[in-house]
Amino acid sequence: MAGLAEVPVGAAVRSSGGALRTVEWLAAGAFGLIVLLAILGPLLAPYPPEEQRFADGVLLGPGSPGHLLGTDQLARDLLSRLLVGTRVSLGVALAAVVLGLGLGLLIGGIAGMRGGWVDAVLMRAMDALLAFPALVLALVIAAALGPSLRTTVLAISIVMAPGFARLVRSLTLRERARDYVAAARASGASAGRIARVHILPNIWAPLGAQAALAFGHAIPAEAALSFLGLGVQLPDPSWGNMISEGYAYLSLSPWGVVLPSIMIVCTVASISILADGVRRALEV
Amino acid sequence: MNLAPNEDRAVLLDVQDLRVVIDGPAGLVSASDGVSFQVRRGEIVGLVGESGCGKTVTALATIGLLPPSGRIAGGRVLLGGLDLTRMREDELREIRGSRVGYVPQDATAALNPVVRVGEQITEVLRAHTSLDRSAARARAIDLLRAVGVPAPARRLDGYPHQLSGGLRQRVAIAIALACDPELVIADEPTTALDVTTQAQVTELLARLAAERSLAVLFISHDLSLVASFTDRVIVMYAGQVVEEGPTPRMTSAPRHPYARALLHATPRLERKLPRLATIEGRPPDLVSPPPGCRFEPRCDRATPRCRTDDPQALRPAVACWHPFDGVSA
Amino acid sequence: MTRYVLRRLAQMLPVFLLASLALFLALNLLPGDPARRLLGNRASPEQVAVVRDRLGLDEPVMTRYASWLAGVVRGDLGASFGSATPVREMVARALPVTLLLASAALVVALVLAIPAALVSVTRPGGLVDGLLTVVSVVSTSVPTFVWGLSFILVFALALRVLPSSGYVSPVADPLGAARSLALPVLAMALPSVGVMARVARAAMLETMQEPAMQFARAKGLSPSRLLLVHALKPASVAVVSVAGVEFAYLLGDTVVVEWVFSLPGLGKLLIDSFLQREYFVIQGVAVVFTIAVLFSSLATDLVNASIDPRLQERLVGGAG
Amino acid sequence: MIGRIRWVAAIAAVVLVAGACGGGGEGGGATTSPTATGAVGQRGGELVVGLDSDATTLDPAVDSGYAGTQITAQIFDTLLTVGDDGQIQPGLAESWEQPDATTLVLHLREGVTFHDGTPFDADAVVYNLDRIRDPNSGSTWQGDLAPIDSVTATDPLTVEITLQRPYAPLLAVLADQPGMMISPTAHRADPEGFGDAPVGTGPFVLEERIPDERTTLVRNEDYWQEGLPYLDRVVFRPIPDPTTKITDLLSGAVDIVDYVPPQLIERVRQAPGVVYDVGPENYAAAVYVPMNPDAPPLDDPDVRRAISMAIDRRTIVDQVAFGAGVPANQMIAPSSWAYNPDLPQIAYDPEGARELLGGRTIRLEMQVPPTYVQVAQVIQQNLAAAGIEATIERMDWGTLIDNYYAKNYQIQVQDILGLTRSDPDGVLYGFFAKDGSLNGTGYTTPEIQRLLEQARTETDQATRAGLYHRVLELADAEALYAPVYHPANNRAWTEDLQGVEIKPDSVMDLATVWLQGG
Repeated sequence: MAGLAEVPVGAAVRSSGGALRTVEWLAAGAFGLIVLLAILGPLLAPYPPEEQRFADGVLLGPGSPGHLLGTDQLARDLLSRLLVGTRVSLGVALAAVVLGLGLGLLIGGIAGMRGGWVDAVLMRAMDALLAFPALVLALVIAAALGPSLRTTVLAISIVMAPGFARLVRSLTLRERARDYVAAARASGASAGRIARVHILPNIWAPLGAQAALAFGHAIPAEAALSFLGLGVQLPDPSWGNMISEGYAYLSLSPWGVVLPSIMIVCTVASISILADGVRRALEV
Repeated sequence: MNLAPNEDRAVLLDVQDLRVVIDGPAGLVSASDGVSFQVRRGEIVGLVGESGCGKTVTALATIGLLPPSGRIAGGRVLLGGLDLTRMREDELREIRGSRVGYVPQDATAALNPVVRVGEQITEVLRAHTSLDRSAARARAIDLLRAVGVPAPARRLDGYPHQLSGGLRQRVAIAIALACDPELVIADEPTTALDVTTQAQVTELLARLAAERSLAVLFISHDLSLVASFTDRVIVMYAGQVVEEGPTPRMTSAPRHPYARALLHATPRLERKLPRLATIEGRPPDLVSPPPGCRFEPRCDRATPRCRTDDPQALRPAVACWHPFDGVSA
Repeated sequence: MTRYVLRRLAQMLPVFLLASLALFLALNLLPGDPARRLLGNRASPEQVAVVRDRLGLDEPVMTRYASWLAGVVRGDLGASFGSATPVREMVARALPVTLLLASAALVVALVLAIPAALVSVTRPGGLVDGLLTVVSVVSTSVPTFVWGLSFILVFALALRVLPSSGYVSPVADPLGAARSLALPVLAMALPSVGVMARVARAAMLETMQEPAMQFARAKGLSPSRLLLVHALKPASVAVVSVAGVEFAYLLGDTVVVEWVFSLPGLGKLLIDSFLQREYFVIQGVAVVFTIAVLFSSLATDLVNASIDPRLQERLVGGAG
Repeated sequence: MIGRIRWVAAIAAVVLVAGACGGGGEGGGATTSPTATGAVGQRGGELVVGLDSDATTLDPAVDSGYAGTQITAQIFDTLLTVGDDGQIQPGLAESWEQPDATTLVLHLREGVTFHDGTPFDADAVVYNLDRIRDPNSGSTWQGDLAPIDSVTATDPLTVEITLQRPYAPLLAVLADQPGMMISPTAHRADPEGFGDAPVGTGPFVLEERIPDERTTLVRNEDYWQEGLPYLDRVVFRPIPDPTTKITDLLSGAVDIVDYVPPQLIERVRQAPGVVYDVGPENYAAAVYVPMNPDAPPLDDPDVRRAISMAIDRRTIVDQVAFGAGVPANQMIAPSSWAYNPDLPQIAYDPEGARELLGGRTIRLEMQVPPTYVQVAQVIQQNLAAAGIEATIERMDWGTLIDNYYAKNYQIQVQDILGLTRSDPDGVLYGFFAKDGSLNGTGYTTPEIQRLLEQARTETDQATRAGLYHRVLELADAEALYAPVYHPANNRAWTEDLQGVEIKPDSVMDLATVWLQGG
């Protein structure tokens, strides 16, 4: 512990404010690229992702003729599955975050605006959801509704809703305390109008940062559910699905597992670096 | 209780042309710009100036406690003849807490909230002396008793938040005195306290200084406060010393317009007015200070010369081209 | 302290009631009837009727909830539909595995995260700090099950030094248990290491900026004492808080980790029950999970109150 | 010369020479010298067996699934056994005679006791067979013992079975699960709990059973076959995910697996320290798609036929099973003498299937166990090409089998691997008779039923073969099952494990294996 002499006292540790750093720009670029792949994926995919082309051969390696990244155990084009899987995984995560954010806005907004027993009941309900470990809650929802892509979205969004609701509530309370809201109320604006016109526009930034973080959690959540067979159903590709299926064939061809794993790690890493950067930039 | 200034006493702390720069958001700030002063053994010196004038940074720099963004850009700090600015961190560490005690501005914030009071006292003893656990504890009880904490043994097992603000400050003083230092740097130790407690604490410091022939560098923005117990007062403005002298003269007839303004701005104890009455205007930007007198923009005695010629050239006399004569303010 | 614990328990009660109600309604009210879900889509109406009768599904839902909840309070979690095994027995076997797994993962994560944070705060922006940032981003970006699969590949299949699955009771064979839990625990711990190291680092840097740290430095204390007592101890409240949150995550992660490593814990029981359409087992296991989470949050608060006595007074004194 | 019989014979011979006890088989028996190998097993050690699923029960009167068969075979002995050549061999009955076509006399082995100390005698046999025949027993094997008129103990070691009519498969039936002898004492004490606390005469005794986690057996110190078993303990672990199961084998977490699913064969073959072997062809092994005729639109035989035609069996065998099997066109394997060589291969004909459906759009739910997720996806694509939309519903083996017998399915992907019966009656009566033990649909035609009953009473194998050929033809037309392929009878184990033989019935014989070294 030689370097301890320099224990900083008033270090400017939280390098707050300002623009994004290089690594954050890189992360933004990587994430943008992944999003682009998700949008264009199905157009770029050379084959339908579930098409089994046994004539071409199973478990081909990357660079095989006609299959840039090779094929999987059912002779499906890996590139196509990866591209469409990117759209599926990102789509599930995005839909879950949007839905979770919507639920959070609704619940947190009502709790924050109304206060009193409504607030107490809603927030205890959110605490109740938080009493389930995330994957357990998602699994209960999958059990209740039957596993499907839609259930996966719903399950992840419900897992996220309490976090959003709490944030929305505290931001709403903060904004409500401000003078301009008091002024608006004095001039007779309705609670709904105040929420829409005065509060909502002022809480987007922190919510956005939270949503980015949530997105970084939704990706592995989808992957884990699909890996367990409780998420996106076969033969639709998703990253979790591909890993789950490809694992059996790992010694014959690692690509079915390695490629989606890389996608997951890159996506989560880039979004979390980006979210940190955005949050820091917004804190100015 | 005031000791007469004794010019014969040995110089304990000798700050010579100290320059401290801080890397701030707007650029390098000269927080301490050629500061020189001395503290003699057993002497209580007040270092007075507005907030942000560099007095705290100067004092911290003497014992190497600058923030990472700050560094000493020049000058020397001699403690008993040893140059502290040339010392390694581990050598400084041996001096801090043992030869130089430090009393923080706000004991509530400075005491570690999650560590028992006793441990916060004994840890400094254990770091600098060979006392074992029980001996250190006994000494801690003595110290608390000496600084006037009632039921000291019981307090040792409590946490800081269980004490009143005045008691916390006394604990902080006890910590500063734990290893019988030669010098105590007290950084506005009474700011956070109410007026009555303030007086008790300053009284305590003065008494302890006398009993232990301790030198005290008492930092304050309140000239009238230091008037009651210091031997000498140094007035700083914008990173520079503008005037110093024996307390009676400094509090009756300061010569520098800033020192005088400070005296007038300072509310009397008995008036119970807000303590921080202010002087018109703001201190200059220390990233690129003006070439002349730094007080010039706020000074009603200013002449064109003040804007161009730096009165620091007059030091160690009063750094002013147009000082007041020695008449009482 | 007792008063504090009682007060916290009282606060937990409504949350538990809501959680159990949500769970019960989710599995009993959502589309389709539980009997049909149990039997599958092709069951005849007669078969469904028989099962409905057997399960008492024709009672009003709140009546059923009340009797189920009364059972839960008594420790009776119902029985499996297929084998008639009491869920309590299944849970009693599985719970220790899951708790052991999650706690071990938490301990490992802390043991890795704290020193990493300590080293990194001594030189913010330095090599170790930068490395920690990279490692924490990577470790948190790789999902637990991908860690698990990779560990199996490397340690169980390629190097053959640790088993890929199977549970050994630590009571019967501590060394064997350590070996069998090493990979799953590490797979669970790694994503938490990043999170906790970052929180510990941030909290310590924050305490280091506070006047208490400056005062401590002015005392001439040794660097290790400064770091451990004056930076880490106050920061540990934040670390314990995040550890409490992480523990809930880890409990959830046992679902996937126990599946990957075939460990007979609550998580695997949950998936087995899912695949076997054992909705009553799912219900029983999930409610045990919520109890575990609620008690872990209680434990978090107790630990924090013992670290920082101010918290205890604030919570007892403050309005419920 | 493989398997348990070899040791039975060897030890019987040794015992005979030593003069300790009389006995010896009449039917079959020792054909080679017991000293042929000289490889005497090493005692001790714990064997961990990885199974696809857990037994639903350990009561042999109830079909416990493939996994159950593997476990019960270690706990119970059967009255008779079957050699690899399909010949009946002695078991708990050391000899037998058939004075006429409707009488079977069994001479029981002396000195055998159940794990709970109850002596194994004629009364026990009567108790066992009567238990299964009791209409209230709920036993899966009632149909198999239905031709029995009475079972009587003529003396403590002699049992006489009287039949209502000649019944050719009887000896094979008694060599299978219906012939597994349980302790009457234990069963009387707790009939309900017997499935979790089985007591037999077999080489291993149940020590602990934790459903879905492990079943632990320990050596039966008083086993009637001197010197056996070698192992101290056997632990059965259900590992539903096939990849995990094989991973555990490769990493040493388990020592032997029941079966290597096709997608993992290559991985096992390449692995060091692991032995992969393919045994003699199973008489009955098949991967098949049962179609529930009670679930519309599968009540229409054309739909069932269309599904069968739409399946690309060749691709499944070559690409998914990596060649470890042969495409199937009937529910019995080519190794059986009842196999009908005249049935044509079912051609892969999506167009023909489409025509059969006549432009209907058909939606189906396909229930799939973890083992056949890949096969199911190929079938799903095949069906799509014929205009049938199938969704895949994944579930564990236990639920799949429950659904099968409860008729809670439209189509499934199923297999039959663990049928121990050497006589084709086992699989064919099982699948196609109304009360057949494998008939998940309960559906049959009078003609099929009649032919199956008739085949039971005939004693001439050629005559019976002709009847069975006709059954298979008729079954082909009904298309209640779409046979997909006959998988190879494979197994894999760690190289430390010695004495493993793969028998045509796929049941492990753990009494004669031992762990080498350490």
